Amino acid sequence: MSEVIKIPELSQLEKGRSLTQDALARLRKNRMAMLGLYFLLALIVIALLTPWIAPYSYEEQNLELGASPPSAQHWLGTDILGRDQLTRIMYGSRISLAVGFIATAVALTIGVLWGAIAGFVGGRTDAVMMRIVDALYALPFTIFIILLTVVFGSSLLLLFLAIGAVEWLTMARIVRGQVLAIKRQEFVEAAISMGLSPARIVSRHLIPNVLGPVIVYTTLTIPSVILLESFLSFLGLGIQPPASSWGSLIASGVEVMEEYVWLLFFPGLILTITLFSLNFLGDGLRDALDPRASRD
Amino acid sequence: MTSEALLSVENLRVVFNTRNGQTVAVEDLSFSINRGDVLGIVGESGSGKSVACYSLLGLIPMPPGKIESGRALFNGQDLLSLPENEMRKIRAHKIAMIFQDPMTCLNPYMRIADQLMEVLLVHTAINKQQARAKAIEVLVEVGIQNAAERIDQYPHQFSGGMRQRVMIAMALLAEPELLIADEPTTALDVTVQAQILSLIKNLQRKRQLTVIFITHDLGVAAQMANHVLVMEKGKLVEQGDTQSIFKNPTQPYTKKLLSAVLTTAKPASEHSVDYKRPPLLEVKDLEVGFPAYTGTLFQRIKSVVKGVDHVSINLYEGEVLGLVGESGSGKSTLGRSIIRLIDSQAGEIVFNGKDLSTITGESLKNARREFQMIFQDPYASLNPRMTVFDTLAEPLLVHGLANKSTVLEQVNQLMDDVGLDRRFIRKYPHEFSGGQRQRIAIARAIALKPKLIIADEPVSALDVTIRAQILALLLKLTQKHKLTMLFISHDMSVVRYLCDRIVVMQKGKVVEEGITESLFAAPQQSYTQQLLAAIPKL
Amino acid sequence: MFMFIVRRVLQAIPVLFMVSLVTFIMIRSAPGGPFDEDRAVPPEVIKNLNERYHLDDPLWKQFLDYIANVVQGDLGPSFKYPSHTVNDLIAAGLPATLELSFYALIFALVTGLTAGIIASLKTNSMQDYIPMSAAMVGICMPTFVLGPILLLVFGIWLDWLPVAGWGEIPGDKILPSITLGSVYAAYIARISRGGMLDILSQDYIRTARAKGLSTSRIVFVHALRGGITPVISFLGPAIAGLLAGSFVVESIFQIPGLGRFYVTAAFNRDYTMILGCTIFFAFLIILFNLLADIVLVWLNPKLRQELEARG
Amino acid sequence: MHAIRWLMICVMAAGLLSGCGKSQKLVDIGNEQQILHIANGDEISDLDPQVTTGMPESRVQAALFEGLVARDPKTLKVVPGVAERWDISEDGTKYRFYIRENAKWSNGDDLTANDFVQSWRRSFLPALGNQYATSLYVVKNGQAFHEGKIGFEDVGVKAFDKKILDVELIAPTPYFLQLLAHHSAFALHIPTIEKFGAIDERGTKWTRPENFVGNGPFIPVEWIPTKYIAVKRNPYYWDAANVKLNEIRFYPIPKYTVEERMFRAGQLHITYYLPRDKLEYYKAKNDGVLRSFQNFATYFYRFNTTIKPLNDLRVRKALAYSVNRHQIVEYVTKFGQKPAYALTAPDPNSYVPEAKMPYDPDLARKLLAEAGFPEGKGFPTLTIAFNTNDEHRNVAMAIQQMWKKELGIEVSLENVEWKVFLDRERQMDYEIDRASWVGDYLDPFTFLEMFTTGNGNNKTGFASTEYDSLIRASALEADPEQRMFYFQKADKILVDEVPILPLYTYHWNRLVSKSVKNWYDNPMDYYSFKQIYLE
Repeated sequence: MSEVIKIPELSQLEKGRSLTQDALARLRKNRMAMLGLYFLLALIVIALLTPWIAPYSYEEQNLELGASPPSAQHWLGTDILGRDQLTRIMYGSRISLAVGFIATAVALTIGVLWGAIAGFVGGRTDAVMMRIVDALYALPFTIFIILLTVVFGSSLLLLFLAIGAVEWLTMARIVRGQVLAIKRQEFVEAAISMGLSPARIVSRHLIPNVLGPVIVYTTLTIPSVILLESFLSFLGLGIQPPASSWGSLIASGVEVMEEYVWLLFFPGLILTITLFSLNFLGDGLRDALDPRASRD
Repeated sequence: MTSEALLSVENLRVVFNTRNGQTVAVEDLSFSINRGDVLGIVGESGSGKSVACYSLLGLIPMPPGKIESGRALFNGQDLLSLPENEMRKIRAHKIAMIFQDPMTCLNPYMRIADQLMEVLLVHTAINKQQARAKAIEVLVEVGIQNAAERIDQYPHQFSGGMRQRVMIAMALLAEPELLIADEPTTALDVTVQAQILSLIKNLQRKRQLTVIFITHDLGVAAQMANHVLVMEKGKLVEQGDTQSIFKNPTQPYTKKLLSAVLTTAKPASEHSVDYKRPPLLEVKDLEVGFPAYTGTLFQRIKSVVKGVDHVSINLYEGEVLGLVGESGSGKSTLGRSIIRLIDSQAGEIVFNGKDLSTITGESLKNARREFQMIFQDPYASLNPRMTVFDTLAEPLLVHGLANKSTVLEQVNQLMDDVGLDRRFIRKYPHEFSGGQRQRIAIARAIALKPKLIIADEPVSALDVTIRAQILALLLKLTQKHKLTMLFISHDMSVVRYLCDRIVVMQKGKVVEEGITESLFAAPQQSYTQQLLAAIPKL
Repeated sequence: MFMFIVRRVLQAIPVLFMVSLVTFIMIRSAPGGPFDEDRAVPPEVIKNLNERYHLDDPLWKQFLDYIANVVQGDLGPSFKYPSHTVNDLIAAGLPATLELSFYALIFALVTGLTAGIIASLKTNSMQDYIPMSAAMVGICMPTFVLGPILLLVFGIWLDWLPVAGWGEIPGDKILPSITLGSVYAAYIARISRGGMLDILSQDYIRTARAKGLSTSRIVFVHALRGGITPVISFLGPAIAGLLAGSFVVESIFQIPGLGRFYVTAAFNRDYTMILGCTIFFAFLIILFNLLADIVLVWLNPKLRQELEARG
Repeated sequence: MHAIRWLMICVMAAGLLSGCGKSQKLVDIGNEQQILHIANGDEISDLDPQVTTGMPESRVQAALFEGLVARDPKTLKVVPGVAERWDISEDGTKYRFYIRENAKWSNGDDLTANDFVQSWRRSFLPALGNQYATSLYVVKNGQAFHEGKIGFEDVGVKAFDKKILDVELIAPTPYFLQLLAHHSAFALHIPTIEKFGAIDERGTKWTRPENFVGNGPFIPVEWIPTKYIAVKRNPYYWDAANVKLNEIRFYPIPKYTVEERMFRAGQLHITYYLPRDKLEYYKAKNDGVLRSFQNFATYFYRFNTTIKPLNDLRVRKALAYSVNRHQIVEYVTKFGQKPAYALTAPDPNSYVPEAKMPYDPDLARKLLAEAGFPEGKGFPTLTIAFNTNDEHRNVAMAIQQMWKKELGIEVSLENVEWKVFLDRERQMDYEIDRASWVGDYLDPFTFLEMFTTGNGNNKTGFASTEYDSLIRASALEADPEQRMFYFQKADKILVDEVPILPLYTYHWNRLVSKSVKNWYDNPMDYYSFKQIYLE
C-alpha cells in the first residue's frame, strides 16, 4: 500500500505491519481456514493441470463397460457411457471453478463500482442507483436466469454474465453501506480538508478500507455461484456436452442415485468439501479482518 | 465513619488471554472499603481499575478473562468463589453498578419502565404496580421531571445526562449496600458532569451509600472520594485518604497525574498577538443550518439541525482562540464550516481578504492548504491502511511542497516537531497509542505550514497525562511556528491553558467572548459561569 | 407509518413497469414462437393463430395493450392452455406455492433460530460446531439433490411419507416443506448466530447481567429482539428466493404450484404467462420485502417513533 | 417472541405426527372404488380435439369422445364406434356411416349425422387454427373450403338423414378409417361450443368440466392444472353398461423419475414412461408390472443436404454407414429399442421396409476418401444439434465417438432449447440434427409423406420427383399390395439418397399395476378406457 521510495537509512527503520499483514498473521493461526485455503489451492492446481494429469480423456467412452463402480482402473467408477468419472470430475472442476470465480469477479466489479459510486457521490445519484438495485431485486432471479439462457442459448459466457448479474446486487449494497460508514470517518474529512482530489480520496482512502468485507463476501459468493451453475445444469441449461461441470455431474447423478450411487456421491462430495473450504476461508477472513480485533 | 470493612479485596489477580498472548490486567491488588465510605480508584485507561471492579461481580467476559487468584470478602462471603446463581442474588441487590457510556448501557428495545422494574421483580417479592411506583419514585429522586410519563419512553428519547440518571436510578432501585460507579461522567459534557457528580454525592450522603468511584480524572476523584486508590498498569501505586494523597503524593506516578491537572493560565509567550492589524479570519454572521439525515434502511429521515446561526468571530494572526461550548452548541459545525467541510447558508468567511464561503473547485483546493484541521478521535482521523510516512507525505506531494527526493527529509522534520521517533515512519496508525496518533494527526496538520489550524476537541478523547503532553506540544508548536489556531473544546481548564481569547457558544449562538484571564476572572453570562463552575477543583 | 407504506407502494409501480418491459423484450427476442411444434404447422394456420392473439400487431402496440389490460387486472389468455386465462392459472397455482413457501419458511425459522441461538450462547463448543456444520451442509445441498434423497429415505425405504402430491394424502406436505426450507434454515442459523453474538457483546447486556438477571431472561428479554433483526431483514430476500425456487421442489414432489407453470411457460414461449407470472412474482417479492421492513420498524422503537413522527 | 416460537414448533410437530406411520395407498383405495390413477406425461393444454395436438391430450380425449370408428387396442384393427357399420363404394371414394340409434351426448341430446357435418366444418374454419385441418384434405373440397375458396355446401360431407352420414373423398384412401379414429375427426357438441363463444374461437370455456359436453364413455368432473384431471363415467354413453371404471385421474407428471417413485409408493396404477436406468431393475424383478412394447415411431438424424459437404451423397453415405446402431441401442439408449435401417417403422402385420442402410465402416472410409477427405482430412467440423435431453445427448455423444473412431472426423455437439431448435430446423439453419417421427395412423404413408418435395416436415432439402410420384400414386391406389410396393420403393430411395440417418425404432416401457385389467399396449400407444377395470 505504501509508495516505494528509496530510503537511505531504511535499515534502521522499524518496518510496520499493515492491517493486511496483521490479518494474514491471524488467518494463519486459524487452522480450519488455512485447511480450506490449502484445499482450494490444491484444487485449482489440479484443475489447471488436468489436461496433462487426467487418467483418461473426458469424452473417451467405453460403451461395453457402461456404468461401473469404483475399481482399480477407474478409481471413482464410470458413468453410463463408460467414461472415467475421476476424469470427468477433474474436467468438471475446471468449469465449476471458472464459473465460480469469473462470475463472482463480474459481480464484484459491477457491485463494487456501483456501490462505491452511489455511496461516495450520495444524494440523488445514490437514491436513483439504489432504486435500480431494488428494482432488480424484485425480479424472481432464478427464473430470470432460466429465461436468459432459454432466450440466448446456454453459452459459458452468458452463464458468467447471468450469474454475475444476480450476485452483484448484494455486493453493491454492502459496498455502499461500507462507503457511507467510512465517508463519515474523520480521516476522509482530513483528506478533503487537505485538498485531495475525489479520485484520489476514493482510490487511496475509501476503496482500501472497504476491501475487507468485500473479500469476505466474495468468498461466500463463490459457493452460491457454483451452486447456481449446478442448478442451471439441473435444468439442462448449463454447459455443453460432452464437457462436464460438477453441477451437470450431480444433476445427472441424482437421476440414477439408486442404481449407480457413486455417480452422485463423488461429485456431491467434492462440491461439498469445496463449499466447506470456501466457507471456512470466508469465516476465517472475517475474523482476521475484524477491525475490533486489530485494536488490541 | 464506621470501622468494619464492607468489602475487602485481597491479592486479586486477573489476566486476559488475548490473540497475542496473556496480558495481566490486575496484579496482586488488595484494598478494602468501609461502610459509608467513598473510595476513588484513579488511573489511566488500561490501568485495570475497571477490570478489578467488574471481576468482583463476575462481569468480565470469561474467557478470555480469568481471575487467577485472590479473595473479595463482602459481608464475610467471598464474591470470587460464588457460583453464578449465588452471584446473581448479589448483583444489583447488594452491589450495583453504573457504567461509563449511558448511550449504550440501556437496552434500546425496552421501555425504561421495564428495564427498571425488572430489577425489583427479580430481586424482591413485590408486584408490578408496587415496582412501578417504586421506579417512578426513584426516577424522581434522581431528578427526572414528570417521571410518571417518561418512565414509559424508550432510551433514545432521553439525553445522555438523563440516561445516566436513569442508570443511577436503576442501580439504586434495589437499595444496594455498595455502588460501583465506573467513569460515570467521562462521556458527558462538563456541565452535565457537574450535575451528575453532585447528584451522586447527594444520594450517597442521603442514603449512607458505600461507593467505589472509578475515574481517570483526579479532579473528580478529589471532589467525590474521601479515600483514594491510584493504579497503574494493573498494579496498586498508592493509596490513602484524599487529602494526604493530593497534598503530598509519595509516588512519581501520582505526581505525574497531579501535574496533569490543569490549573494554570496560559504561560506568557515572547510574542503577543497584535489586535490592531486586520484579523486573519473574519466570520461575518455565518449561518449553517443543515438537514441531518438519520439514515434508515428505507428512507433517509430529514430533520433540520440549526448548527450555527448568525455567528461572527474574528481571529487574529498568531492568536489561539478558544471556542467553548457543550456538544450541540454548534462549535464543531462552526469549525468545519470555516474550512468548508460543511457549506454555509448565509454570511461570509473572509480569510486573508478573500471570501472562502463562495470559492469552489481548483481555487478551493489551493485555498485548503492555508488551513488545516486536527480532529477529536485520533483513531478515526488516520487512514488505518497508510503508514505514517504516506499519511504525512501525501499532502506535501499533492501540493507540490516536496518532491520524491526531499519528501523524506521533510517528513522526518515533522516527526521531530511532534516529538515522534523517526524510526516509526514506516509503521501503521494502529501500532501507535492514542497520544502518538494525535501527534501524527498534528504533524499532518502542520505539514502544509497552514496559516490557520482548527483543532476540534483534540484532547478530549485522551487520558489526563497524555492530554497534558499533547497540550504542551500544541502550545510549543503554536509559539514556535506562530500558528493561528481556533481551538474547540468543552473543557474550560484546557482552553485556559492554551488560548489567548475565548468565545463561548450556546445553542449555535455566541453568548460571550473575551480575553481568557479576564473572562475567567469575571464571567458575565450565567452560562459561562456554569461552565467555569463545572471545572473540578483539587 | 401509513405514509411510509404508501410511499413504498408508489415506488413499486415504476419497478413493476421496468420488470415487465425487460421481460417483454427478453421473451420477444427469443427465437421460436408459442405455436412452433415438432410437426410442422401449416403457415396459414400459424397466420390464423397470430391474428387470433394479435401477435401480428407491432410490438410496441402489443406491449401497451398488454400493460393496459394488466392495469385493469387482466393478464390475458394463455397460449399454451387456451381455455385458461393467465389469471385462472395463477389463481390455480398460487395457493400451493404460497402454502409451500410458508411452511418452508416456518421450518426454516424454527430450526434456524433454535440452532443459531443455541450456537451463539455456547460459542466454540459442540452445541456451536454441530449445528453450524449442519447449517453449512444445508447451504451446500441443492434442493434438487436433497429432495430426491429425502424421498428415497422417507418415502420409499421407510415408507413413512408419500412421495408426491399436495393435500391429497396426509403428510404429503412435510418433505417438500423441509426440502425447500432447509437452505434458508441454514442461512438463518448462521445469521441469527451472528446477530446474537453482536448483541450479546453490547454494553446493555452487561448492564442486564449487572442487574443479576438469569441467562434465559437476558437472552429472550434483552438480546433476542436485537439479535433477530438481521434475520428479519434477511426474510425479504429469503421469501423471494423461496417463491422463485419453489418450482424445483414443485416438480420433484409433483405439487400443483405456480412455479411449474412459470418455468414451462418459458419453454413454451407462453408470452402472456411468462409476463404475468414475472409481474406477479415481482409484486409478491416487493410486498414481502415491505412486510419485512415493517416488522423491522415495529421491532425497533427508535425507527418506529421516527416513522410515526412523520405520519 | 417466546410464545411464537413455541407455536411454530407445535405446528411443525403436528405436521410431522400426522404424516408418520405408513402412508395410505391411493392405488388400494382406487382398486376398491374402481378409480384409475394414471400418469399422463405433460400437462394437457386443452380438451378441444380440434385445437390440441399432443399425446397427453389425445389420451384424455379418448376417454371423453368417441369417433365414428374406434380401434381395438389389442390389434389396432378398426372397430365400430359411434357408427355401428358403414358401406364403402367400389372405387373406395364414397363412405356411408350408420350412426347408432342410442348414441347420445353427455347432456342427453341425440347424437346425429349433422353433428359430424358441423364438427368437420368447424375443423376447417381458419380462425380456429386447427393444426390437423390438412389431414381431412382427403375429403372432397376440404382443402378448397379451408382456404376459403368455396362454401361448405360443396364439401364432401353430408347428413343423409338424422343418423346417416355420407362422406366423399378425393381419392381412395385406405387409411381413411384410421383417420376417423383420430381426435381431429371427432364430433363436438356445437350448441355447447356456441354457448361460450364463436364457433371458431379457440380456448373458450366450453371445455371446462362444468360446461363440457361429449359423447365418450367418460365426462370430466375436475380439472386442476398440474395436479390432475378427473373423469367420471358418462351415464348417457350408449355402452355405459359395459364401462366398469367409476373414475380416472390423469396426472400430468413431466418427470419420469417422479412417476416411477409414485408408482413404487402406490400412488399410481400406470406410469407414462420409465426412467431408462430403471429398466434393468424391473426386468430383473420380473413381477409382471413392466410393459415393454415397440412404437410406431422412428428416431433418426436429418442431414441438411443443401450445404457443403453434406450435399455430397458420398459424405452422407460415409456418415451413415459408419454408425453402429446395434451399439447405440445396446449400450447407450438401453431401452429395448430396435436398430432402424430405414425410415418407416416396421409394422409386423402389414409393412416392414426391405431396404436397409448398411453398417460398413470400410466402405464408409472409402466413400469419404472419394469425396476428398481421406481419413477425414480437411473435413469441416460439423455440428449435431439436438434439443436438451439426456438421451439425445448420449446418443449424439456416442455417434460423435463413432465418427471420430471410424472416419477420423470431429463433430461438435450442441444442445438447443426446444423452441429454438424447431425455429432453426424450419429455417434449415443446421447441419445435422436429431429428429423423430410418430405415426398418426397405422400406415406407412404417415412416415413417407414427410419427405415429399416441399413438405413442411421434410426439412432436409431432399427433393426427388420419382419419390414424389411414388407417394402420390400410393394415395390414389386402392389395391393394398400395390401400395405397399410403392412404399417399399419410396423407403429404398430414402436409404439410397440418405437425406436422413435412421437410428432406431422407438420402444416404450411403462409400469402397469397388476390390478389393472384389459389394458393393452400397442405401437400407436392408443387406448380405449371403456373396458378397463381394477381388481
